[in-house]
Amino acid sequence: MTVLQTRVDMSTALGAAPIPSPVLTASGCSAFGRELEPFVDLSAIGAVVTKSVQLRPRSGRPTPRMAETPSGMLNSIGLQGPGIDGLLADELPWLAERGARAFVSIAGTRVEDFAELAARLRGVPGVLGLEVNISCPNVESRGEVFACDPVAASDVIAAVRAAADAAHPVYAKLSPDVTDIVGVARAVTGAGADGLSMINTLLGLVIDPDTMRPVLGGVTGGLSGPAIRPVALRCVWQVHQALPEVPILGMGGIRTGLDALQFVLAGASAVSVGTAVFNDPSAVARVHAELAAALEQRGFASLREAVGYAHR
Amino acid sequence: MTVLQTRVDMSTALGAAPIPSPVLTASGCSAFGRELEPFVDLSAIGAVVTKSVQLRPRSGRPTPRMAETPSGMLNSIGLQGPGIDGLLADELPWLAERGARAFVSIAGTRVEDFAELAARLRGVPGVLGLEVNISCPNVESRGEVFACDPVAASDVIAAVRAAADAAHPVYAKLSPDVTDIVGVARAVTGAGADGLSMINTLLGLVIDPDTMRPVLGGVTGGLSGPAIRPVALRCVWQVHQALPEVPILGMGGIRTGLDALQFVLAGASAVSVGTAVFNDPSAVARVHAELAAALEQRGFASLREAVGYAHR
Amino acid sequence: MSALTRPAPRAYAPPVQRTVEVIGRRPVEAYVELTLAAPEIAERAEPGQFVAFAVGGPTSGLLLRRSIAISTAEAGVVTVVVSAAGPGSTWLTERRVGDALDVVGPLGRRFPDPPPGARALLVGGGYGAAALVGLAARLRDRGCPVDVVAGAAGADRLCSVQELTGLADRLEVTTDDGSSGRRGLVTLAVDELLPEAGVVYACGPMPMLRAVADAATARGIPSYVAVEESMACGIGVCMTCVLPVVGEDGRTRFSRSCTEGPVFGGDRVRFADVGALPWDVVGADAMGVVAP
Amino acid sequence: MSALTRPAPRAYAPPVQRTVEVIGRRPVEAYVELTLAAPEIAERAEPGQFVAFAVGGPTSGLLLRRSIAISTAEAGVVTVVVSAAGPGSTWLTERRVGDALDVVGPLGRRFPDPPPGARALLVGGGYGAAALVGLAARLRDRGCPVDVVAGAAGADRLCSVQELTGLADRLEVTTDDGSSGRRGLVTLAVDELLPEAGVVYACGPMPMLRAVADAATARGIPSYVAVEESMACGIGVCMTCVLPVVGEDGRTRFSRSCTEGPVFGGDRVRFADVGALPWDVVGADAMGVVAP
Ligand SMILES: Cc1cc2nc3c(=O)[nH]c(=O)nc-3n(C[C@H](O)[C@H](O)[C@H](O)COP(=O)(O)OP(=O)(O)OC[C@H]3O[C@@H](n4cnc5c(N)ncnc54)[C@H](O)[C@@H]3O)c2cc1C
Ligand SMILES: Cc1cc2nc3c(=O)[nH]c(=O)nc-3n(C[C@H](O)[C@H](O)[C@H](O)COP(=O)(O)OP(=O)(O)OC[C@H]3O[C@@H](n4cnc5c(N)ncnc54)[C@H](O)[C@@H]3O)c2cc1C
Ligand SMILES: Cc1cc2nc3c(=O)[nH]c(=O)nc-3n(C[C@H](O)[C@H](O)[C@H](O)COP(=O)(O)O)c2cc1C
Ligand SMILES: Cc1cc2nc3c(=O)[nH]c(=O)nc-3n(C[C@H](O)[C@H](O)[C@H](O)COP(=O)(O)O)c2cc1C
Ligand code: FES
Ligand code: FES
Repeated sequence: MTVLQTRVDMSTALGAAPIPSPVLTASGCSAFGRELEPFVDLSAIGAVVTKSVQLRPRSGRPTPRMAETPSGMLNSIGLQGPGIDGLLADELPWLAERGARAFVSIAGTRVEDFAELAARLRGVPGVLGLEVNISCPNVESRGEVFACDPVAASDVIAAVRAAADAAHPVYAKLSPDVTDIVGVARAVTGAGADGLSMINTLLGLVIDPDTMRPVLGGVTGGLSGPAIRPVALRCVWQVHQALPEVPILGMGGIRTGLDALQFVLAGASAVSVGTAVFNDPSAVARVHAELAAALEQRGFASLREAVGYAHR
Repeated sequence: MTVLQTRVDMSTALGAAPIPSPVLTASGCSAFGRELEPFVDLSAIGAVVTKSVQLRPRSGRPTPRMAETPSGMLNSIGLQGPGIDGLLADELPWLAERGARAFVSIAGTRVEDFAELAARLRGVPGVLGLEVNISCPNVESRGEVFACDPVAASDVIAAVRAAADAAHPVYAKLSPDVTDIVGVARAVTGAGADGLSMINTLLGLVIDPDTMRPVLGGVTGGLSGPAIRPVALRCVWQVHQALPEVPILGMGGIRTGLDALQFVLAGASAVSVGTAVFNDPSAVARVHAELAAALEQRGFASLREAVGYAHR
Repeated sequence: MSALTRPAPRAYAPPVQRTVEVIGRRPVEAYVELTLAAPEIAERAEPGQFVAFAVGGPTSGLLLRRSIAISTAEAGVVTVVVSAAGPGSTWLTERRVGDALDVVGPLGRRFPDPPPGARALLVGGGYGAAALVGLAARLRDRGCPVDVVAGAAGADRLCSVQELTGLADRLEVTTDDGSSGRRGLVTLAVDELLPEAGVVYACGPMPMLRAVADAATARGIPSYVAVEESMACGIGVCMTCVLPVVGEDGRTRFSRSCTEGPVFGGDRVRFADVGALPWDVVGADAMGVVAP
Repeated sequence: MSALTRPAPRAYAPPVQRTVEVIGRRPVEAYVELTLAAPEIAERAEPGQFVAFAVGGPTSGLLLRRSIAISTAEAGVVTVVVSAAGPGSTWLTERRVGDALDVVGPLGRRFPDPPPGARALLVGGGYGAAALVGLAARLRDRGCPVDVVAGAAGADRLCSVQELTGLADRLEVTTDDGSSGRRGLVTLAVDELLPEAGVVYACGPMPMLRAVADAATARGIPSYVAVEESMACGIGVCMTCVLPVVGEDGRTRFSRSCTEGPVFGGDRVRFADVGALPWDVVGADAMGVVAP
């Protein structure tokens, strides 16, 4: 990464964990970081947010798993991954060796799964903290997604906070597919979340005009990319407005430093770059550099000064 | 409009009201139809869905009222319009003279407003039916949007159905910004809606990197255009799946005949073309022609056969 | 204030939508002049009107058309001058001869004819001067004496000066930095030429329009300004492009600059209230704005 | 079945991201061949690898890169052959000499070397033949005898036949409609040449790869196929491009065709299960799929 040397102090934090850059990868959009090595200095970015991991290895869903959409894409990967054992054995040591910070995304279908994952990650070298992907179906509630129910969402967060390493900030990752995102945000921070990751994908569907059936094996999928950026920004704005003390990791369609700046001004103290990495494998580093330059141009001495500035 | 002469029977209906084409304008995206006359034969399209009208004339919000976004736009017009008197005096007679069908969108901030509007439109020549824009703040519930609360939404629809001309189908226009759109759909059809218009815009925000403030005077605005198409299709799919008997007027990012086809296959028996008109003033007619050709290529003898086909 | 102007007249002909060919491209200082083979638009166009281009090509993520004033329209050819402001206009400036462009036009209202025997003062700011070339030619053809003031921030932002020189009786150039013509705002020259003018036409940035309109109105001279408001549709269906404009009945309405403008009487636009919602705009009460 | 192949080896060098210039454009039947000045990619590229292009330019609504096989890479120049399938590939075919393209590559694994002394049979379907040109040249340089079968639906869908004629000992052409070469599928010619082959390399549509791989495996001949799966990232981070592939431990995994492929052992890809989730794929149990 060629970090443009600006005079802007770009350091920030996830909860109490300091990071040198506010720009991170997004869960599921940079795997476990390895493949970005040719394009990005992994130790210089804020953190590698790893693909959501569950207790057991998962094959993920059958293909097709994606459909391109106007300025975005739909995916239905089904959380393919090595499971927590594989993560601990292979991926986290690899990142730790390189001095990269891992912000580990965990997922499950039961409250206890999440808690067990958090416990397994206690004290693991290189782990900076946990992002809790609650956009998963809750097997105990007829498959309703945790993130769509403030009570279920807080149960998960409370359990994770209790089980997790005290030094690990716990971020709850919220879904935009709710009537009242502020209500969910309040519930999970009440339950102990140290911060909020916003937003996960929007539920979408594409039909193949040739087969005349849904493109994705899983019928619906998650919409991401610049198309959803205005929705993501609105969520960040609303939650920061209501809960100005709660740190936000903003994401959804960030492609440039000026996109990231919008999230910062709306209230995010750090951002994740997801789908844009598919377009530009060096996007995370580029966004950092562009954001630093944009802040400098606007006379900010530090990133922190700009957080939530649009509300003032 | 150069309707390609296909062998496909394109006739359909809004509730019990027959229309010769399944392609309509979208409320607020073609004003009251006049300005499209140089580009489209207004009597040949399904109907002109008029800009949502309220009881009194409204200035709408101050500018800026829009921001372009990737494959979409954000608007915050604030329902500028002539009020029901102006509509009845100027706009509806103009449409009726030309043999154009008006599907009149009504809006209000109180249940009684909606009912009064419906009553005023009874027996008015050229009025085909009513689309009830419930994406408005409910003054009696601290400004919560009717469409986000199944109870408030059904109250409006029940009142409108009771007050409206019996010959006027009443369509409830749903917002995608809810946790459970099927629940809202069930509630409003239970309250007497003859059909559902889906979807209204998604709530979004854009921040101007120069002023470092929200672009729109109204802070947030409605996101529309191809960017939201996958979300709109998902909503149509879910509701048709749950309530296959309920007619759906599908919309959200339709730009081509193949886009419209996706909505039909997902369960819409008619579609509205909104933002795409800003890109192509003849879009409504073009989409009709392209949809007819696409249906013919796929061996459908009529539009009706294709409605909901992707579920079968 | 009693109104000096009547609302600009509607266009004679409705707009058309056509795919046209770029037949000329010429960088002119900071701008690019594009020449289009667009017979059906050229034959309908009147000075003051504009066209709207689809931008970005078939894979474009830019959905909205870009409005560009018509500079000249004759013999089947339409000329526009484009400034690369953002992604859409930049794309336009990158078109090459032989490329096809999807264009809708002519749109909006035209500059009204001058009062009989009046001397016309045309004031253009930046690329706004381009929109006055067709008007100057028409006025000249009709025997109306024409003075022109063209101003810009710097020499490279001046526009169409050569064309206007050939058409005007007198032409004054001003630049903010003095890099061409006189140093200062257009009002410097306008103030000098205004006493002789019977009508003023202006096109350029809003603060310039405001200054020119105010100066004309103060002297009781009718003025017509072609405004530039952010537009989503350009054809009058979206209501994004409104300004507070005083109607013939004296009441202020939010008027669409694409279809009720872009040409408005300079004394009718409430420049100070652009971007606000004054209580006396028709329908402001329904928005909850109350008289102070 | 005991495995005949080992997984394709990783690339020697990591990929780079560069803006490169189009220095040649040539329509070849139904396709367009683009020649790119891309020294850093050319020097790293190995036969079987591909590049990924950003498409649509700066205003594009197409976010994802398009993967295109490298046909040849030598002397700083990379050649690709593009078929206009949808909007992205169509945009690519419309590029002109002098245009810049944003490209990432070389990506994916390469074709492994042939067993010593083996005669190689290369089978290309449609534009898939282009991906074999570099391989054929390399094999020939190393003294490996090369037979080639190029097939397509019709004559206009054949690709790189001229280049391959110059490199192959024997070249057979087949078309489904008989418009060029023999009428029929590639398997017609493959069945004849296979007995002499010590290794098979194939690139083309999945049904063709399946038929060729099955024929080779049935005869105990190792085969390597370059598959084409829908890709969102091309670099291994998104997991959209997976296929059920049998690993060295005999267990089937959903393997990424961009980084663990696109070259796979023909006997390792479970063609019949592409697009399905067989119970014995590692991690299928966690998806709720149970052994029958
Ligand atoms: C009647 C009229 C005549 C014009 N004539 C000319 C001309 O002759 N030459 C010229 O260079 N420019 C002209 N403009 C301005 C030109 O339309 C804008 O510069 C252009 O739309 C900006 O698009 P962009 O993608 O480059 O910038 P962006 O700022 O990215 O545009 C974003 C969105 O805002 C809209 N927008 C932004 N600024 C304007 C604006 N000033 N007016 C209308 N819409 C805007 C765009 O259409 C787009 O939808 C004219 C505008 C109007 C309304
Ligand atoms: C390893 C590899 C090598 C290839 N080599 C060539 C080649 O040499 N010449 C050539 O013409 N084409 C090649 N293709 C296919 C080419 O990538 C697709 O035709 C192209 O991506 C389609 O994009 P589109 O916008 O035209 O079509 P669309 O169908 O609109 O594409 C929509 C989306 O699906 C993806 N997609 C669709 N089809 C494919 C596909 N077959 N493979 C990967 N992604 C796909 C696109 O990347 C895009 O994200 C190759 C594909 C792969 C995976
Ligand atoms: C292919 C893909 C896979 C994803 N996988 C995950 C995941 O495993 N866990 C998670 O929390 N979010 C996942 N996401 C969501 C992203 O982390 C992010 O919240 C979302 O895509 C919005 O950001 P973007 O527009 O920058 O991609 C995934 C997104 C994509 C596109
Ligand atoms: C400028 C603009 C104004 C709109 N005004 C209204 C309105 O008055 N009433 C309404 O029900 N929907 C309104 N809508 C929403 C559209 O009718 C439609 O539901 C939405 O834009 C999605 O469709 P589209 O993507 O095709 O535009 C408006 C949309 C836009 C872009
Ligand atoms: S730009 Fe749409 S009404 Fe003027
Ligand atoms: S295309 Fe993304 S992992 Fe293969």
